[in-house]
Amino acid sequence: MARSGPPLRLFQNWQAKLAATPMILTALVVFIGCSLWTVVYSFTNSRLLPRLEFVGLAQYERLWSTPRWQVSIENLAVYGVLSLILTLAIGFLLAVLLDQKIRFEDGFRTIILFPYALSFIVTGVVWQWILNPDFGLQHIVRGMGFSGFTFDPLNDPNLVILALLAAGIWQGAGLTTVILLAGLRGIDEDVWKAARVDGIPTWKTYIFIVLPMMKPVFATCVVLISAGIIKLYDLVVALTRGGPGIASEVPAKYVYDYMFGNQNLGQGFAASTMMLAAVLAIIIPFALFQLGRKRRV
Amino acid sequence: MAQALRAAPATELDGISVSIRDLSLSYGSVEVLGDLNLDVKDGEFLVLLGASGCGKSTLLNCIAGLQPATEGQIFISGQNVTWAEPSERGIGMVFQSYALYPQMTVEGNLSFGLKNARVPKDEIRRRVARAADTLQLEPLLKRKPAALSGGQRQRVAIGRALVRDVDVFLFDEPLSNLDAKLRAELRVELKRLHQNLGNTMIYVTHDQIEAMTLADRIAIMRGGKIQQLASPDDIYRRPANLYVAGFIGSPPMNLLPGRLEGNRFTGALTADVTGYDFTSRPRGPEVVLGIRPEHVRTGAAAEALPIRAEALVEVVEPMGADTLVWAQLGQTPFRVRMDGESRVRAGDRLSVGFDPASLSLFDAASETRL
Amino acid sequence: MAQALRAAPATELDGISVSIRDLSLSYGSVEVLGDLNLDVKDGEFLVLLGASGCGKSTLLNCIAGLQPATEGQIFISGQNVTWAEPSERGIGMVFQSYALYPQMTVEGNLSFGLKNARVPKDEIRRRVARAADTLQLEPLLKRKPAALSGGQRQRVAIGRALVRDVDVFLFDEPLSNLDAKLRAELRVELKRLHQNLGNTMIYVTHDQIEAMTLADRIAIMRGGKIQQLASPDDIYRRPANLYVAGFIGSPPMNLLPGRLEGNRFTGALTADVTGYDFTSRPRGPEVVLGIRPEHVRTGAAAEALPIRAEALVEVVEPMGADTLVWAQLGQTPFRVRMDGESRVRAGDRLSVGFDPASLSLFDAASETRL
Amino acid sequence: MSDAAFPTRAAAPARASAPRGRLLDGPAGVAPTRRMNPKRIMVYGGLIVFSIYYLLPLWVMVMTSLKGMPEIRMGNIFAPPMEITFEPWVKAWSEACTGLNCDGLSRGFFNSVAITVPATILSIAVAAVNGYALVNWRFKGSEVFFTILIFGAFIPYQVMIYPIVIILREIGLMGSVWGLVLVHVVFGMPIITLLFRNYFSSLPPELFKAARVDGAGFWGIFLRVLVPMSLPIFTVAVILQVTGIWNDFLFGVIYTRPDSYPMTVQLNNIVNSVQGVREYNVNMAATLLTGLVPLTIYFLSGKLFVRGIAAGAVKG
Amino acid sequence: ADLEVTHWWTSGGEAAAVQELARIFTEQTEYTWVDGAIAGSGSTARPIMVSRIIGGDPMGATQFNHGRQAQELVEAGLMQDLTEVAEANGWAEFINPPSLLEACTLDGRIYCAPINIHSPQWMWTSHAAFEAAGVEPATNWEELKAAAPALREAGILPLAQGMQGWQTSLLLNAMVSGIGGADFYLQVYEAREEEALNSDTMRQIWEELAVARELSQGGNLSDWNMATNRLIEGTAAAQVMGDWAQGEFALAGQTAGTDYGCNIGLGGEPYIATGGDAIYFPVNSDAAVTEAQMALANVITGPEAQVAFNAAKGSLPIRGDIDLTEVNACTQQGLETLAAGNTIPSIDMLLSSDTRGQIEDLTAEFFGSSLSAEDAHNRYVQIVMSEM
Ligand SMILES: Nc1ncnc2c1ncn2[C@@H]1O[C@H](COP(=O)(O)OP(=O)(O)OP(=O)(O)O)[C@@H](O)[C@H]1O
Ligand SMILES: Nc1ncnc2c1ncn2[C@@H]1O[C@H](COP(=O)(O)OP(=O)(O)OP(=O)(O)O)[C@@H](O)[C@H]1O
Ligand SMILES: [Mg+2]
Ligand SMILES: [Mg+2]
Repeated sequence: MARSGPPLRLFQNWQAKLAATPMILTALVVFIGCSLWTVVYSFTNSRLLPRLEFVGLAQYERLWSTPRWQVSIENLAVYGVLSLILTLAIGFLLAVLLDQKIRFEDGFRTIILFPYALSFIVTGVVWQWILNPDFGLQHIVRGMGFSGFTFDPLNDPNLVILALLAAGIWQGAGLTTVILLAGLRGIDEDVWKAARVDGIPTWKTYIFIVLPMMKPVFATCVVLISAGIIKLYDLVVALTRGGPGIASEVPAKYVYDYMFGNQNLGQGFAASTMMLAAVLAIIIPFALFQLGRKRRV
Repeated sequence: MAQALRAAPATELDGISVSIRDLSLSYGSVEVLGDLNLDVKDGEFLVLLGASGCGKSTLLNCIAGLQPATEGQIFISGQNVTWAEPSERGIGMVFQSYALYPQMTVEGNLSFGLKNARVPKDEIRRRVARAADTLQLEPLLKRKPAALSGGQRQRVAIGRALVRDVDVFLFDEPLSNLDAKLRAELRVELKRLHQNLGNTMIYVTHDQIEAMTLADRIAIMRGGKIQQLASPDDIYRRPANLYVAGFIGSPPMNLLPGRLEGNRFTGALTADVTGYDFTSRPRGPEVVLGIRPEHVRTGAAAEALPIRAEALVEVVEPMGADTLVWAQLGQTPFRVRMDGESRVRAGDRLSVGFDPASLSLFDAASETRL
Repeated sequence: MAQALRAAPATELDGISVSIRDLSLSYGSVEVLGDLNLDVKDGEFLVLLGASGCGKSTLLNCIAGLQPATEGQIFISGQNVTWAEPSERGIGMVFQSYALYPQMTVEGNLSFGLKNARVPKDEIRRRVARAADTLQLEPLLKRKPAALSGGQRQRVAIGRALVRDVDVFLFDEPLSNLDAKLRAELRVELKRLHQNLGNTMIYVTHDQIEAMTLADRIAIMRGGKIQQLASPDDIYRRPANLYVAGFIGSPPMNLLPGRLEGNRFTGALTADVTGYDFTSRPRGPEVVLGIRPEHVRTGAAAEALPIRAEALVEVVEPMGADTLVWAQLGQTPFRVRMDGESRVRAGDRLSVGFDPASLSLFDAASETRL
Repeated sequence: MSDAAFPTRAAAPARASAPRGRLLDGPAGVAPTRRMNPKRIMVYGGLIVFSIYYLLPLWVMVMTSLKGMPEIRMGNIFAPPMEITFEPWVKAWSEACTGLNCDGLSRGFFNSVAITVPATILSIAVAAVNGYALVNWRFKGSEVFFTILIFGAFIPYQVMIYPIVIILREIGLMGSVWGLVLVHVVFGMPIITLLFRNYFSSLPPELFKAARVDGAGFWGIFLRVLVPMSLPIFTVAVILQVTGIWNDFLFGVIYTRPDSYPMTVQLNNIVNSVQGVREYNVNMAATLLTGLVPLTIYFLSGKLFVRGIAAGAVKG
Repeated sequence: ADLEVTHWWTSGGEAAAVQELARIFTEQTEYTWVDGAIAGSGSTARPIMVSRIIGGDPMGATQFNHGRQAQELVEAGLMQDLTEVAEANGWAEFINPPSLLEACTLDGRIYCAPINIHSPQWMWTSHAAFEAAGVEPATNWEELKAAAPALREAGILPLAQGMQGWQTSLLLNAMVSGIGGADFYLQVYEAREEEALNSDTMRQIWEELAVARELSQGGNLSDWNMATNRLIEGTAAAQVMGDWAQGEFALAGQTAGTDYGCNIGLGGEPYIATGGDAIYFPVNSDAAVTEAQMALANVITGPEAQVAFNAAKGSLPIRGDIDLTEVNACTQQGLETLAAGNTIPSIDMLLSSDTRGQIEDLTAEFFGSSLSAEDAHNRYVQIVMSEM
């Protein structure tokens, strides 16, 4: 029955390799291949159609001298930081509230999670409607007698980020809550008991003991949230279309508009390459952190 | 919670560190603890022993105030603490899973509770130093729990209770996550600690060796009730009922059902139990005779004893220091613990014998000791 | 590798069930098993014993074919199976975590392997019935694993190996998830099973009691190497080196460093070791003297023995059948196991003594037995 | 944590008989807790405030979709309709126009179903097998591919739209539903593979070993041992993929043709085909209709989802 | 065969126009019109169209603004050559102005069928709004500026302008031709003379744009037809928008001249850009589809479709030879301008999408912020100069 000698290396595990070909192809062809393709063409002057006429760094020079790109980057940074912090903070707060052995936990959780089921298009439409100055919040508050009340973030370049945040958090904080809740539930009951015996108030226990224990769970959330932030596009299109003016432009929209709307693929590719670089700048330290953590354990 | 109501009459609680009165606890309709009464003396090492799920942790949590009792009262150091917060009860607690705060150093773990109680810095330093000294934790003070071994973590957990200068220590299976060797070592350390500190300690375990070696008294629990509360020796030699007899000892006591007429026992063997120290007479003739495997003598030594029989050896388990023999006495399985030097083989016939003074008799109906 | 290497000369493997030749295994640069050789005889019960992480499971997985070896060869029943699939090796395996298929009934669990091998339905039914009968699983056949107790699950796991009619059974700590009582019971059952079936069994554990009671031979492992391969009795009485001496026995052997000049040992005590059965003479004068706690006699019994000393009792652990005494011999800790009847207290001075025949001597430099 | 807020039994009053001369004065039994102490009020208060934030848009959507245009123009978006009309729903479902097609969302609905079902099944099947191979059948480089895959989860889609057009063209799937399915399989792969990998690696490896000893092969182990015990994670994967694919707009609009546009594209068309006044009520009805499928799934399987998340996501 | 036609004509008037076209196509040929409307605007729809063409899954026909938008697709050989149809039907004879056909021509071959002329340089006024403020309807930019205080007083938005880039840049370009004149327009966008770009005229145009920003303050509008709707409602006074706005007025039942007014070139120089929409026919492997494509090309340029389509949409026909006596006053005005030869090439023909997009971004930013006219002007010059 025994086989004659060790099997060829290549055929060891051949079924697994075969079964993993979709993944290998996706990784190599789509993720690496397409990214490289994009990077290469970002050095060309491709317009409507890709063509290999290299122009060096010209696209990048132009990119960084374009005010709209700068605004986009700024917006993404502001939105990203705020949304990350707020989503985590609200998610954690909600998770803590839900963890208080409350009644109707399922109900509250469903309420918090349901917007996640909706597309950004839907989210954008709804919030546009709620924030519409003529019908929405402003109108209502004015109707209540505060006729001077002004809250029109969709038309105020300084506040438009708030509108994006309100909608973005509305849509996304539910998932964070659920993940953090699962994380909270995973914490050893005994730690809570120990803290009570030590006479540590609940809030302190959460902040000084539980929060640090949930680092890995937070890491998962940060990954998910930041992946969403970098891709932020649909919501902007649906809610503000980048307006008023260019006040709520984001990089992904810049890429899209230039690649297709303005028929300047080279510019779009340069912008997307910059996004790629940003992603790498975030992921690589994170991956190293993860690696380091594994090694230490 | 009027202050006046809290202190119990001094005389009744004199020398009693923890007193539990009529404690009941139910989860919904499931009663986990039922009308439980227990007094733990000052400086006593009390072990709560019982099978998994019998309510040991629940009882400990009630004492700690982590679990509100459904009914009854709890007194600690003469104070009625039934409604008090855990941190106000003068107790320290050590958990099976250590429950250290993972992101704080050992020092942080030890001092966090004190900082929180606004103990002055100097005092904190003093107490941490003392605990670290007692438990030999000095070199570890700056480390985080992740960088400690299991035994070290457990010592830190004990230290956390220690710094709080409490009267009563509660342990919930503090050693069961450790490997056998470490467990044996820490057991001795704990015993030494108790000898040095002299605090009251209540210790939950389901390991009989731990219970036997550590306890001043053992409370054997079953289904939320205390079956027997006595010194290890008493529990071992004079189990109060069949449950305790079967629970304590490894391998457990041989239990032979039979009939008792006068002083004559008939069952898998026939025995004259004259010399047995009856505490009560059986109600019916049905009794159970119990004899520990280690009290059975074999071979030549058996010949001299008043009760004798012959058993068929089935399996022999040499365990180094001694040898366990699994035999059949008639149809009844019968275990004998022999010297490690003895050479018995499966299939041998073994003559066994024992002394009436070393056996136990139980009423078959009520299952209690006669 | 050349064909010629495959079949080992028939004579060489006569009566050998599992043979491991020069087996090495590394994870990256970490060598977990190093150049290991081991022959397991037909029908033998071999126990692999060692501390956590010493490579026991890894070795077992190599034998089972679950872990490809970096180098070396494995023969089972005379066949070179180094590169064979696990299911083709004629082995059955039982895991610590039971590893039952949770969504299948007990019957499904038992028959899964046979179905995979396309055994005819009738035959499957027959074999399942036989295994169920051997292990008393009939009433459970329709249940799912979740509805079984720990012991029952373990029996199903054994049954799964049983139905496959294999030559070699591999067990990876099959009892360590069970509580002490159940463990003791199943241990005996396993021993009985081996007596009835007569298969070769290789059993991994880190529990010495299991090893001592079950094994025909024990292989003590450390850091991927076998330290000693011998019968339980030999290992207990004549440990091959300091590691084995310290590892086996609970509490372990007392080890007293000192100097040996001629037959005179000087250290925490002075002893004349005439009568000790040297296998080799020490290279230097530095030696370690080992004596098991249970071989130490106390009080009157000590007086008659050639080696005597006086120890200071520190902690006494009554354990029912016997009592452990933690004492100091000069500055060296010294453990004594006494009869359960003995009444010693902390602080007592205890006179101890032992026979040169029951002690072990080790070379301090090479750590091997003299 | 918190003490039980709702004691199962009220604190018993001092019992009439004093058995065994026990002390009966002083606190006994459960400490009396008011049903609503300040802490509880804060907890529920906080939850209710957040619930309002979360529910308000839904409320507005539903209410607006039930109003006529005149009432909308006059009124308060938060007020319930004075006169309920289902006209907007009918219009959104079957009458709203985009260009010449005046069949509302109805066509998009069936297209969405036709896209979502195969894409969900296929993407989960592929990702589950990936996770399985990654955990149980590691081969040289498998972790590298996985890392690339995870990295791919971060790449903005825009970066890949163009090259994927070319890939789809080369394999002849551009414009077909299968091309879109392929795109969904590819872009769903990172997260779903991650989920399955985490889940499978949390299962005891002995199970896998036992199955190998039992002679089950690559697929046998997967299909007969692992899949049957992976319900929670399959639920999560199904929910995530159904919502993700159902809600997708970008791929739907680029990689299909108008006769197979999914519902979101139709929704976008309806919302953006402004004809005179924006018909907010129709927009809201259309929005609700589009979200109905994923919403229903969430409402029905919320518990399983949460359990699955705990099983697959928390161990990062 | 089915012929799938993609376009972004989804507003009320536009949809009505497509309706007409589809009807005529179905009536006159044996082919079926499959509508592939993509809502949003050109910027939403074009990427979809382009990717489908590049992706080898082309539609039967597709709308583009004619000019340079599809040039590369044509160069890449992805568009059907219509020269034969054009010659057989004598397109060169009736298409007016001829620049329309030129924009469809590459190396002497014709690749698209123009369908309408779009003139973006119109200022629309709401008579009701002016009436409410008690002032005469403005007929040019200066009058509007003058009336603004009174309009504001009456709670009326002087200028209803959607904030999207293409709408604000449309306003800018209308000023370039309306205030600067046709020659100036050509100097700026065709010759891209630095002198013209830096001239005082240009500077002034940017100042005027800043004024427009003032006048549109408080509108908070984004879609153009929402803005038009304000005019129809009478809550806004004026809007600078292309002739397609007329479609909305028509749909609301309003009459040119009485309910609303129209002023080419913001009431200044009456030049209209002759850009517009054209239908392109992507190369296709199915012979039946190719036939259908040719048939559609023929229908589109035919008189019947021209009349019906342009009347509904409010745009101008591409034929000089059809009688449009029925058309309303505003269209009439456009036709006259056209007949007088007062035409200029549309911005789509003169600038690449890239440059145009940058200008749109600039004006969007300008309207959405307090960017000074001077800074904006400087950036504008750079953008135009960088056109390749
Ligand atoms: N929150 C709860 N709700 C309902 N029943 C509970 C709860 N907590 C514990 N129980 C039940 O109470 C009984 C006692 O539990 P407890 O934890 O005190 O057992 P234990 O003796 O500590 O067991 P172990 O040795 O396994 O720790 C068990 O039967 C358990 O099922
Ligand atoms: N996949 C792996 N990669 C690297 N090292 C490993 C891996 N698996 C096991 N090891 C190492 O190999 C050594 C032997 O592991 P093994 O599981 O055989 O130990 P063991 O003797 O069975 O221990 P235990 O009693 O805890 O089960 C350990 O030091 C372990 O850290
Ligand atoms: Mg417990
Ligand atoms: Mg192991």
